[in-house]
Amino acid sequence: MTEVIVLEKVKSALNRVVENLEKNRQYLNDLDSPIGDSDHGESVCNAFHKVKEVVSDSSAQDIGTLLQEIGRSIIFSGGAAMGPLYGTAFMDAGTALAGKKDLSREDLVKMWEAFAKGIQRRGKVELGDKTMYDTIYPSFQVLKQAFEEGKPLKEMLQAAIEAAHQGMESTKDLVSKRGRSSRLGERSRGHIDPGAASSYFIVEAFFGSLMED
Amino acid sequence: MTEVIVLEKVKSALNRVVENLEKNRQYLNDLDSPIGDSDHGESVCNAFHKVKEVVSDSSAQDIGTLLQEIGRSIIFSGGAAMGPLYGTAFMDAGTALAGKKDLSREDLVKMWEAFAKGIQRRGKVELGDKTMYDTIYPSFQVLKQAFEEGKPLKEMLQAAIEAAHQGMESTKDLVSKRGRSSRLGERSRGHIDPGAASSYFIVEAFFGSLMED
Amino acid sequence: MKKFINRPENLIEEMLAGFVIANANKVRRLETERVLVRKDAPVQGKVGVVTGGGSGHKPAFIGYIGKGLVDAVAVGDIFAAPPVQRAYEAIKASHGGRGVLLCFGNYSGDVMNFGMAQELAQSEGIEVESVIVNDDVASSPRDRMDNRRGVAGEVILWKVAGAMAEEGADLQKMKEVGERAVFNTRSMGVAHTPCILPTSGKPSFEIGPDEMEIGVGHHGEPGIERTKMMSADQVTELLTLKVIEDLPFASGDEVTVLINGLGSTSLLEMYICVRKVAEILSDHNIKIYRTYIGEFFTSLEMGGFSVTLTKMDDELKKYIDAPCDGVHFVQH
Amino acid sequence: MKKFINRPENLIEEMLAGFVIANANKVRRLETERVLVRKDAPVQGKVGVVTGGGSGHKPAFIGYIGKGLVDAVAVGDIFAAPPVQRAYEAIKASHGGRGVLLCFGNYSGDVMNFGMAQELAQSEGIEVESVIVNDDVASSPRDRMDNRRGVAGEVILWKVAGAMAEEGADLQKMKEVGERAVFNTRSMGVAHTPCILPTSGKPSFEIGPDEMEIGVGHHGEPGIERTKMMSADQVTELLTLKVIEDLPFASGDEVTVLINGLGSTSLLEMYICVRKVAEILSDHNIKIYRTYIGEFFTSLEMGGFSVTLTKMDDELKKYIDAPCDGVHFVQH
Ligand SMILES: Nc1ncnc2c1ncn2[C@@H]1O[C@H](COP(=O)(O)OP(=O)(O)O)[C@@H](O)[C@H]1O
Ligand SMILES: Nc1ncnc2c1ncn2[C@@H]1O[C@H](COP(=O)(O)OP(=O)(O)O)[C@@H](O)[C@H]1O
Ligand SMILES: [Mg+2]
Ligand SMILES: [Mg+2]
Ligand SMILES: [Mg+2]
Ligand SMILES: [Mg+2]
Repeated sequence: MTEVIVLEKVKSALNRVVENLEKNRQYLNDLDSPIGDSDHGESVCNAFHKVKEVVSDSSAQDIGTLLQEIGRSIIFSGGAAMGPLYGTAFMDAGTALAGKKDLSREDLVKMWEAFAKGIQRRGKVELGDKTMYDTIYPSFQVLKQAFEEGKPLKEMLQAAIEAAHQGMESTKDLVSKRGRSSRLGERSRGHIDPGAASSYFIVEAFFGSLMED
Repeated sequence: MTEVIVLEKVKSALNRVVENLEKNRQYLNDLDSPIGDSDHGESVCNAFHKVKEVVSDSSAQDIGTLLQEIGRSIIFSGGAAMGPLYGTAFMDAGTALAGKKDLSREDLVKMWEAFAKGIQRRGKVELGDKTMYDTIYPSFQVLKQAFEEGKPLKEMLQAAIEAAHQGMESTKDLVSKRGRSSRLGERSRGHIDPGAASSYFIVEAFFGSLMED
Repeated sequence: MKKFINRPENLIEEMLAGFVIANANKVRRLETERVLVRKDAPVQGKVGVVTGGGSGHKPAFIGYIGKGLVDAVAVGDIFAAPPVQRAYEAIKASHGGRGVLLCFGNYSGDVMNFGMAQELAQSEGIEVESVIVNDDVASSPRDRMDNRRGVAGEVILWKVAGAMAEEGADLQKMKEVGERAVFNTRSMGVAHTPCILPTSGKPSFEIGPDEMEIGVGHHGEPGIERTKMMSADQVTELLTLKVIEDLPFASGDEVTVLINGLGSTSLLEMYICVRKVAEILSDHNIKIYRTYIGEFFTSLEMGGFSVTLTKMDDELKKYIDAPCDGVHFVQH
Repeated sequence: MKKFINRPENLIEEMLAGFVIANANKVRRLETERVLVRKDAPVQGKVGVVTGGGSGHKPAFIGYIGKGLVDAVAVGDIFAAPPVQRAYEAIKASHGGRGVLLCFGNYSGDVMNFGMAQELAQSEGIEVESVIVNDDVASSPRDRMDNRRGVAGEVILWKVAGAMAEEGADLQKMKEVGERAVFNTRSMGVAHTPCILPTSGKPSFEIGPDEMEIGVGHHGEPGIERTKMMSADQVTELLTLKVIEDLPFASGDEVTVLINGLGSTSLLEMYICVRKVAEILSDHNIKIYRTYIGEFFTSLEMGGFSVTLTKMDDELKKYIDAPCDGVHFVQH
């Protein structure tokens, strides 16, 4: 496997994200039922459905521009809480990669840092608040660490996926501090956060796809 | 058993009517569900609850006046379809017995004829229309026949109760021509008419009570 | 039974107490009888408009009390016509010297009780006329129209009669136009979920988890047919076509459309359905003059809705358009 | 799932099509976005009032479009805040030269989407302010009021802001009085039956046959406590006391009472409950200024209701009393 990621690869990874979310639509709705309003699967799927169109219609020549277009699409026509959050994350990730036609291992870390910080800045969220950030931020940390340890791309991605999974699982025992579930106090404990789950499905499909030869 | 019915006897028979209806309140509601609006038990019980008060408060010195008071009570404060029907029946029965302090076997026939005709005139109803009239009219016919055959009071009453029961049962196979169920056409078949049933409970308790020594 | 009530036997009295408190600016209760009237009733020099029937249909009947609508309502028990005395007191309380128009649905209980009350009032010299609503096309064939139930079409009659009375029309004219409004009005409903009778805790009818009753009455009376659930468009087409062919409504007609929720069907669903009604009417070259959509005449929390069409003429347009200020029906 | 719909993915579009047809005299739809506006929007020389949120709350939000109320609504999917573009177009479409007031509920989705739309519009020179409704006392303790959900109290804000705009008030004044109206408004709800999400066919929450959720949100979010069903008086007392002690409302206060049905709770039940509200208020020497009762902000066909109190002052009285002519909210 090459250590460089090209535009086409990013495109097919994004399409895999859409498919993975679609596959988990009802599961995400169900997670959003006990501590939210049961729409998370619908909302992410509707927004990412449009992502698929952007990917196929985009005339972007570089990865940064493509991710910005995706971010704009999600921000402007996504809606729900997840729209501004994922939209900002993609937008900021694109900005961090301005002009890049392919991504080095380092670029990948930069991208994911911007993605995580995008969620943080839009959601004014911290680690442990029981949100999607609890999936995204650990996956960034691990990705960065693996990079600094000189691990090959595949191992970096694999480690990030695992961290995302753990991050998602970690939300189960947390009390929510942000978003709709933050009103439930102790009653929010014992349930995986739907946004943490959709974030995991994004990481799983995106990084998983990038890992393939 | 004496062949003459005194005012006090009528009063206790009326109280028994109220009790019998009360006992069958839910059954009457249930009969009114498939072909009506589920309120028949409530409506008759509410109206006859007031009958009990009239009986205990009445200063009437004769049976005719007592029945007229009861008829007025049901007409004026009974409501539903059954109110005007039973109210008119009692009113007309009372009128037929004007001034009577006790009832002979013949008076009983007169009373019941007026009762049946009261329902007919108020409801513009005929035999076979699948209404309370299908209980009341046969019970009158049989009562009259038993009287003409010289049967003793007890046998007259027993025969009338049986005829009322058969009359009620007969409504099961009929298609309704009057009242709420008349819109159902063939779909009204197969169900006992709730009014025919409440009429049976009236006859059963009233005549049954008069039969006791 | 999941209902917010206290003791079932106090249901109506407690509801009325709340109603009078909440709407003290528009209604009051007669001291002697369970009759609610416009606060300023009897309005002198105006024909009184009286209605009533069993309870459980809110906003009908008492929600229509107000200027340009109904003057007095005789309130029955759940699904039970009000008794004679009550109907009679409603007539008396709304008589402002120019007589009273009774507007009620075609149910033997209402016909008998209001009929006897009317006779009683007439015998005391009050001029009283009745207009009986029989708009439910599912409740008898066309040649037995006089046997049909009155359903949501009653709202149209109250609107027209109320506007006429406010304008100063006389009783005979109101009866004439009111009867035309009724004749021009046809309805049909559907339900998939019964209401629960608060007195007994039992459902008003039995129905399967994927079934609905076409042509249901608004006390849960069976209609024409028990079928499987259909899509919004299919149900709407079925109801609307039956209604159209009944009058029949014809090319070039103008109609008022009333989509009535029976209790727990969401406005969202009803708007999906009204879209289809409009499509069908347009296909028939029938023009929509005005649309009412919401809960106008319910059956407690029954799930379902009905479609009502009224053929308009210049006179009916005028009275449908007139402002009114009812408790639960306000129009500028 | 017993619902009158066609394909779930067409739900909102079909509903809007029906809405625009049925209410063509009052509303129109923007061509480019899923935004509904007052027919004559933008009204020149008047501050625009904009709201919006997820669908499924009818008559909210679009039923409040009209004179003396809301100018434009950004329509989201079922229970999903509308996206930025839509909120932005709503702002633009209602801007009549004197700026725009955004009035919406305190949900992170709405706050972020409307917030970004506001910034965008401001960057183009449109003056925009926001008033965020957080009236649900069950949704956070008093010291975390900024985290509370907005529920039926939104209706009070629309009424006040709409009346002020109609009267010609300026944006800053509207923000100030609007925020006071919100601060003075406290609500709490209860539900015993979830709605069914039309997209998935699943209930919005699980609940036992004799249970209810105290303090429920109007998307079915859990509240404070899961309890056994109680009598109308018990539930009403529980809700009303929590609401009273929150502001706290005090002896001598005058309040507007809003009893809001969440979808399938009958008006009959709500009137039984409002009777108890009045009793409790009277015990506290709190005077009822006006009462609204009905379905103002539903959760599809959820079973339950909420109690809202707004402490009145002379200014709020004036705007609550002002006439309005919304699609589903009309006042003389
Ligand atoms: N302020 C926030 N910061 C980060 N994530 C948030 C924030 N608010 C909500 N979320 C995430 O959004 C998810 C819910 O998304 P969604 O269902 O689309 O929104 P809504 O709650 O408006 O229905 C939550 O599970 C949580 O992960
Ligand atoms: N015109 C009529 N003549 C005789 N009996 C009638 C008539 N209409 C109705 N009934 C009787 O009344 C009964 C229903 O009574 P009730 O439930 O009180 O009235 P409603 O149908 O108004 O709810 C029917 O079962 C039938 O026996
Ligand atoms: Mg959600
Ligand atoms: Mg009945
Ligand atoms: Mg009845
Ligand atoms: Mg949502």
